[in-house]
Amino acid sequence: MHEHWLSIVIFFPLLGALLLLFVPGGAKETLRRVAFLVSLGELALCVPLLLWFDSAQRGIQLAERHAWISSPPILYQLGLDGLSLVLVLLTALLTPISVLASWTIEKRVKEFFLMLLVLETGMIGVFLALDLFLFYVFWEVMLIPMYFLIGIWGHERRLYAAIKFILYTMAGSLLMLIAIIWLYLETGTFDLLQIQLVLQQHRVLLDFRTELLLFGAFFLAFAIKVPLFPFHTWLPDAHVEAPTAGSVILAGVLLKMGAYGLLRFCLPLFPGATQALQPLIAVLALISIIYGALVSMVQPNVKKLIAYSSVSHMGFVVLGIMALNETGLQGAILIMLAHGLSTGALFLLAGMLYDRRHTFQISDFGGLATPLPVFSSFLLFASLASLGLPPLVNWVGEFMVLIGTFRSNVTYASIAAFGVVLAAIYMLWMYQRVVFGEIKHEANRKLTDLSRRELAILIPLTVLIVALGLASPLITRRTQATVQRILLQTESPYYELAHRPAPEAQR
Amino acid sequence: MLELLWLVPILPLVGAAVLGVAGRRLSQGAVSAIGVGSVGLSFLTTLGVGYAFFQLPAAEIPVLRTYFTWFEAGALRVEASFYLDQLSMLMLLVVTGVGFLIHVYSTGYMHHEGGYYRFFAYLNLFMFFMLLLVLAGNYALLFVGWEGVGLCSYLLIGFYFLRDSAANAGKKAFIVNRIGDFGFTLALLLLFRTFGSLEYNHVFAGAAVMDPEPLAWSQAGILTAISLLLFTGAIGKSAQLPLYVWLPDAMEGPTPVSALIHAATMVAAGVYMVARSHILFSHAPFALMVVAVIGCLTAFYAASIGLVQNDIKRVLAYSTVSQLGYMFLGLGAGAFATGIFHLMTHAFFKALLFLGAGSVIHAMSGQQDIRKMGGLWPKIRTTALTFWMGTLAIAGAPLFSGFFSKDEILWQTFVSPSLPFGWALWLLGLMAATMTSFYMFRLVFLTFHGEGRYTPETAKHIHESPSSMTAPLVILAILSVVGGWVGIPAAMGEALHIPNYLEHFLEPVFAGSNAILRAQPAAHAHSEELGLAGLTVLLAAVGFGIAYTFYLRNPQLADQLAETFRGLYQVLVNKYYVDEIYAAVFVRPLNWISERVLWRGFDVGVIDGALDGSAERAQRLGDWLRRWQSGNTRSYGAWVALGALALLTYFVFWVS
Amino acid sequence: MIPVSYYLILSAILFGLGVVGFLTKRNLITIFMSIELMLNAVNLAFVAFAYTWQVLSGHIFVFFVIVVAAAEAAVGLAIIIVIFRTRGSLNVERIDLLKW
Amino acid sequence: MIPTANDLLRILPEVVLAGFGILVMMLEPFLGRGGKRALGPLAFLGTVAALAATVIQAGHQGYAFGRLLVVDTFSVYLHFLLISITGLSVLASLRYLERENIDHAEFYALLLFGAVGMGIMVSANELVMVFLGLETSSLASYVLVGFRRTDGRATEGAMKYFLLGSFATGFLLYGIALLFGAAGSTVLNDLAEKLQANSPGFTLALMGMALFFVGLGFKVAVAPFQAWTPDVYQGAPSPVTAFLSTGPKAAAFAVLLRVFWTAFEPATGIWFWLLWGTAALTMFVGNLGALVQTNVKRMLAYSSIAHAGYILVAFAAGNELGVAAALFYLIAYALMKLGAFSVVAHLSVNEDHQSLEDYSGLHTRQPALAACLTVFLLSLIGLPLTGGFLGKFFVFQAALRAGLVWLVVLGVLNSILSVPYYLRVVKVMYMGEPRESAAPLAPVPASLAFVLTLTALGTVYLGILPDAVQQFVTSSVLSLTLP
Amino acid sequence: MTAEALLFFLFAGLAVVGALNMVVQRHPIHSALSLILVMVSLAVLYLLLGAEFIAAIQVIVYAGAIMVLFVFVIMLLNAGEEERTNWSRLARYLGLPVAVTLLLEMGWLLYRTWPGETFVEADRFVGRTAAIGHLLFKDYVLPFELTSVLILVAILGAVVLAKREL
Repeated sequence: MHEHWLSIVIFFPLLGALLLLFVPGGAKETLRRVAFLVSLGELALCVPLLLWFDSAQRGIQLAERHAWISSPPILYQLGLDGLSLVLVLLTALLTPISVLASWTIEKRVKEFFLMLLVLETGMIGVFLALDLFLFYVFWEVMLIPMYFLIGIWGHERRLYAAIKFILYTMAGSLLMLIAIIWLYLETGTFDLLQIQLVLQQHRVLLDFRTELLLFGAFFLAFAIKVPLFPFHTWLPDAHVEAPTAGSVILAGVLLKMGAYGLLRFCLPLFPGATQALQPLIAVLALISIIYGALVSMVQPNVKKLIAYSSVSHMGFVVLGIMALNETGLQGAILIMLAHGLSTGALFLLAGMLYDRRHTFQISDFGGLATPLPVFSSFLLFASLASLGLPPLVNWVGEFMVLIGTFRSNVTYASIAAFGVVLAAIYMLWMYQRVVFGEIKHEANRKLTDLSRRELAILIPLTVLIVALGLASPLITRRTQATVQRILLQTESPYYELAHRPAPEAQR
Repeated sequence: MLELLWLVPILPLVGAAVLGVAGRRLSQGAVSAIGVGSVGLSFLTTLGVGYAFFQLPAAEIPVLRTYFTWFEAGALRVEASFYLDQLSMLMLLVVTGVGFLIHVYSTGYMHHEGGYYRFFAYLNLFMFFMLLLVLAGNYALLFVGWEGVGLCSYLLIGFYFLRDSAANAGKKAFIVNRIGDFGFTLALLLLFRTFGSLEYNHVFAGAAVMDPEPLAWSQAGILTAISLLLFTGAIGKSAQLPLYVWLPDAMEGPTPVSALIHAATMVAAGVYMVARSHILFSHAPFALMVVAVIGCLTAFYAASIGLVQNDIKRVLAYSTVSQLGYMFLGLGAGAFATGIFHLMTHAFFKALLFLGAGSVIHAMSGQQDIRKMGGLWPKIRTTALTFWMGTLAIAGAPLFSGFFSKDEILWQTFVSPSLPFGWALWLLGLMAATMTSFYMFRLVFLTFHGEGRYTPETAKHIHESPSSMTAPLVILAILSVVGGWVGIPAAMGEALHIPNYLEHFLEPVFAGSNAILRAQPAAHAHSEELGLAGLTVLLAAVGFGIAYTFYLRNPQLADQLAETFRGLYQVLVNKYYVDEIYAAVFVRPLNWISERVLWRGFDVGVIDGALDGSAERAQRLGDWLRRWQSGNTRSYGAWVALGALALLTYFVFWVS
Repeated sequence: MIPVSYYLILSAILFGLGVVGFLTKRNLITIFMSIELMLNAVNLAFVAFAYTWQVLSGHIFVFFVIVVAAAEAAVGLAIIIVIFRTRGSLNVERIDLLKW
Repeated sequence: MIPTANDLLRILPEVVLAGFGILVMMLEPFLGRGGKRALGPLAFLGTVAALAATVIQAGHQGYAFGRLLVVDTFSVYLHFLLISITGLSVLASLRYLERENIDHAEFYALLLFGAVGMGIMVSANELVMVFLGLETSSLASYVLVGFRRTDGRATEGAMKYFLLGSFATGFLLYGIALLFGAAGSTVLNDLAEKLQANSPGFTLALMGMALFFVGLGFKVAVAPFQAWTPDVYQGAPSPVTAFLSTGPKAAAFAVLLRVFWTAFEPATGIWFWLLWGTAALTMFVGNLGALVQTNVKRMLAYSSIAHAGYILVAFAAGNELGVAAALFYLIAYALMKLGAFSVVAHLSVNEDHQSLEDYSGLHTRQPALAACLTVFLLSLIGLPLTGGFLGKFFVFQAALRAGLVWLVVLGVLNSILSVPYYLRVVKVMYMGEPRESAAPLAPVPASLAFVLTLTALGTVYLGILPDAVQQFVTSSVLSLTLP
Repeated sequence: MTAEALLFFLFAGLAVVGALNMVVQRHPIHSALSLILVMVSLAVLYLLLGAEFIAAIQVIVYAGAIMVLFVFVIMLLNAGEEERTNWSRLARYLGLPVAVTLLLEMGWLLYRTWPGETFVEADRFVGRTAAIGHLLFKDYVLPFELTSVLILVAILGAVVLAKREL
């Protein structure tokens, strides 16, 4: 079991999806329950990961390695480290929540949950794959369920958004594919660990131009996913048009893949290029932070506002990564988690509003505090988390990022800190327009407050946001070794490590 | 008892949690019991802790309690730790004490309001954060409290969320505070970079061994930077120039909130924080000077606006801003203990004044305009009487608490060895004091004296408030009178053999700074100090006199004056048009740029435009291309022939 | 004595005229005849080359080409007939239902 | 020189196919209406038998009939591919012909004869053999395209295909003649031997190659010789389109591969840029053309041009990897295109109902069909876990190995360009509502279901477990060297 | 100038004239006749090149059978004068130049690459029918058989397409 556990974790949702195939399409309630149970089961499957994970170990754990395609040599190789652990857990957590949030979906229920579960397999696969080719496969496979989720169950402009999403992502990922192949041609393997080893031990020398190009290709794919200014315009559309579950997954997990990719590939594989381009990328991150916040401020649409706020927050993540020190990276990871939770919560809340009013326009709301006090409280909480109120986990992450960045560049950190001010403006302004004031539309007067199901969706997120804010070492201690490893690989371009024993990768 | 220190903030948090989750289903009585009880218990615990604290030998102070590691990453490690010394002890007492009284008062004041449980939940939450702010053992935790109180302030200002003005005010408060916190955050970053830690003991120890920086701006160093940034935070939180704009608007909140948060405790957090970081400031004389100048200007500026306001709470709000300015003036003069002293007395009398105002509003069925009041004195005696006490205290009537503290501040400013233009600041402060006296008595006269200008409808309902409200008034009135006696300045006290208890008590806290700032105390005669004090009193009396003349003896005179200096009057009434200027300079351009330039211009126009454009171009190219696909076989044949020709040419001519 | 290249040039000319015919004629049958002309040109080339190399296989190829030409003629003319039946025209330019 | 047994074994598949073709043709007059129905299955049986014959053939590799033919792994691989294509096309046509009222045995016979021609093409070691094979399959194709002879579109397709095809064949033949003139022989071995870069006939040979490429480029629809493709594919009966877009194309590519890899090897450096340019041009023409189509069948036709471009990229790489990639791509391409056109065949009655709106809401009308078509389309896009993806992956790998970074970038750009039009079909199928006036769909006949299942599963299989095919492909490439 | 040269130039000229005429003529029947002229001229040239057998079947099969088929179809369809539409702009403006360029280029290339070393002499190389027969049925038996399939296809195709009722 132990050695196949990661495979089980990856493919369990897929099995669940197959199971769904055998449930008649009319039995909607059964379908929902089965999907929920499967996703919960997946969460349960992830618990042992937490238990077995050895925080002290720097390398890959629970590794799994089989030959897959013999020519070119492609492996089915999985492995877990702190970074993937955190993101897998986040995925496994957000999926049942998304399932619950999709209870109100009446249209083509079966296919919906099918897509959701397939998507989960793809996402977890991305985080666990340690072979570049395998990674790419999971990375692309995810697109299709997401395309359908947006395209079938989305809102008015769903088709445009879906195709835009696909085009952007594919544009990036195909370039990444070129880079992956190129890297293979240079090193003779797709095995990430092997590539690292080969590069670090100087068995293969990339000239600087090659390194830059490869880095650029990888980076572009990830920057689009993150998304980093100016590659972000797919995000507002995709977020707004996606159904609630889609938005949650999109914001909660898919965006993280970009950052994950940066940490997993860009930094360790191309330290020279990373260091050379660090200022540029940091500036892009800064622009994202400020730009996202400013644009978010003037959005008339709740979801679009949240979407642009994601741009801003993910800018922090990239900034933290580009600090290239432990504090920054840890902060980035923490923000990823925090953003997944808080923005997830915000999208869920927006979805609940939509369920009631069938609109996302802020001007259609106002005065919701009267009919929906509980909802308003949760919305407040989520907004506060999102705007980075200490001691919630978002703030902790942002603070770490700022500290980390400050060490390398005072100006960057100062500008980024200003983004926090803007966050307060757009979040609170939105909150005020939605919740405060007199009721302006009669339709809002008779709304019912949150149901038990909706509470069950929101409470875990809320609790986690607080709990992780107070006890972030629960996370950071698990990611510490990984972060240190990444930094070691990044900070010492290819020569220092040559004299060390091989990383524990092979174990 | 010291082991129970953690209970002090936690109790209100528990109260808040219970009320927040279950409050809707609880009876009003139960809500009151939990809301007030938790703070009461917290107050009692504070007393117990205080008792134990006083027993401690000097060497064991400050008490440092570390509970767990809050977060860590790389070199950064922040503990959840509490730091208890004389300063925080004093603050604890003030906060829990005044807080408790206001809670009690609120049970009466909010009795008829909707959202009763919500109010107490917020209030309890506020207490938690405020206590956290006071007790925090490092800057990060302080920042939690700092932001937390801001949040509660936001919530409570916007308590009447149906009113757009309230919601706007809450938002404004939070955002303006955030601007200050921007500075604070940068200060935290700098602190960590400089000292490698955010824990007080590390930072203070580290700063103490550094060389004081020179006064000149050009030679200022890292400590000045940190201090100024910290002070930026304080400017936001304590409503100093230029970020004071939120506080007057904050009066949209329920009156007890104004008393607790926007007068007694939260707004003083900036003062507390600067005092807490005194060692940094004392090493950065330039920063100290800035503190003093800003404080002094604010004191004067806010007082001048207060002169003409007609809303009872707004007058008090501007007064608060002004008084906070005094506190900063004191701190800036290097007299940290004095600043704190004024903080304490201000907490008493300003809480009293606000609660009194609340009582008046309560009696007047919600009316807040003093032009529509008058002659209330006989109808609500307790309120009036206690309000008088407060007014006397703030105006600086001798022997009242404000007299000692304000006077001490002015004196310290005058003699401060670290301030280059002490006398100028003193002069401004003095003028502000005069204005204070004027607007306070104007307020009193217009409210309680003269003839009633209210409608008969209102008149029917005028009644004295319930005892739950008057009792705190009385207690606070007593404190406003006697509260100053713990810090009687040496010049006055020595003769009577009354020591300055407070200064003694706080002595160990500020010892490090005093050693720097007052290494050579300037020789000033007590008589000089007494003389200046006399001058202050005199001017206060003048203020009283003018107010009496204008508003009791000769009411039309005020209007004539306003007519005469119409321009000035308009400027004052409109608060120097600062809100409008901010809107025109920052808010609207930012909005415009964000919407027109960034979003619709760049995002939709340029980026999406470019991509949609290229999609469209591809489409058009495809359309163009398929027109070649004309369906005419001859054309196809021509293509083939053309291709063959090209190929042949390529193969044979270009290659060989 | 005629050099072989003359034959080749002749074949090129004929081939080229075939192409010209293909591109300038509109009648399906004449276009098809142009193709036949091209094939004839090829045959001439084959025979000429066979002469140069003095191998007989060139002749065999010509034989095959003629067979193919015959087969093509059968199919091609059948197609032309069908076209004429369905469209009632032999003008190649009129037959453009399928386009874009 | 009497043919030996080995010679016969080496053309066994062709013999079997021709035999069955004649059988089908001869039996028809003797059979009644019901009996005629058995002819299709009989033809399918023929292809199965031919596959078996290919297995036998595979065991007897070597030259046949002098050096006119060569049976090597390469040709065996392509025999498998082509005969399978033919078989699947037969199956896909069974009900189609009945429905369209053209169920004549000649159809199957022509398919089988066409397969004979293609089989000869892929194992030909001599240019006239190539020509004859090509002509056999082409003539069969011309007729098949026009098989719905009362439909103006079909006959027009046939006419265009015939005229342009013959025109291009003229060029091909002239090319062969010139090559013959340059080397005195048309056997590939001789050509390779004689056509050294400095040999006297080299310029002549270059001319020959150019014209030869025109002819074959026409067959594989390389720009600028692609113009016929959309029209012909659209006009042809859909099962024929399925056959046409896969079989002859694969065969022609095989010839190109073999000839360029062996006989024209000395000119590698010269045709590199040519391939580079045509590859890029072909991809763009195909994709841009497809981008604006609203007729699914025509869109698929344009898309097959684009795919020819991708294969040319592999070609341009000019290394073993490239040839392997091209071969792999061919099989993946054949599966997805066969599948896609089969779906089109089922949905279009009287070759109408091919516009996007007719596919609207297909998932509610025939979910399995929609799912299959989705698999094919995703594979055509080149998303992972499909054969199309691995095909592209191998192609790009080969091209990158050859250092053709820019060509690969263009390829990637084209892949992105292709996403919208494939997804448009997926979109209408899954996100659109069925047209109100839509006639009820006939149930999917078992034969077609078999075809679709096989192609869909094959597509996925190639995407997940390509090893077996890869090995086959690799040894095919290795076998391509002349002794 | 020898007789052979004279013959060559005469029939080469006739072939070119025939070909040109085929292109120029409007009525298909005229074109067909011109084509026959080309074919017959070519047959003479084949003879000059020593290809007896080819010359024979050129006349019998090509000119005799295939062209008759053409003429037959022309008659059948009653094809009249060609309609000179010019809808294909590509063919109209580029067609002739491209084709002529192609012609000139090929001719020039052939001339350049084949400097007349080999001269055609009578009887130096003669493709006797017997030799060809041997070759055809031995070495080239496979293509020969394949042509049978080809012809089968052609027959089938012609029948399928052109028969009125099937």
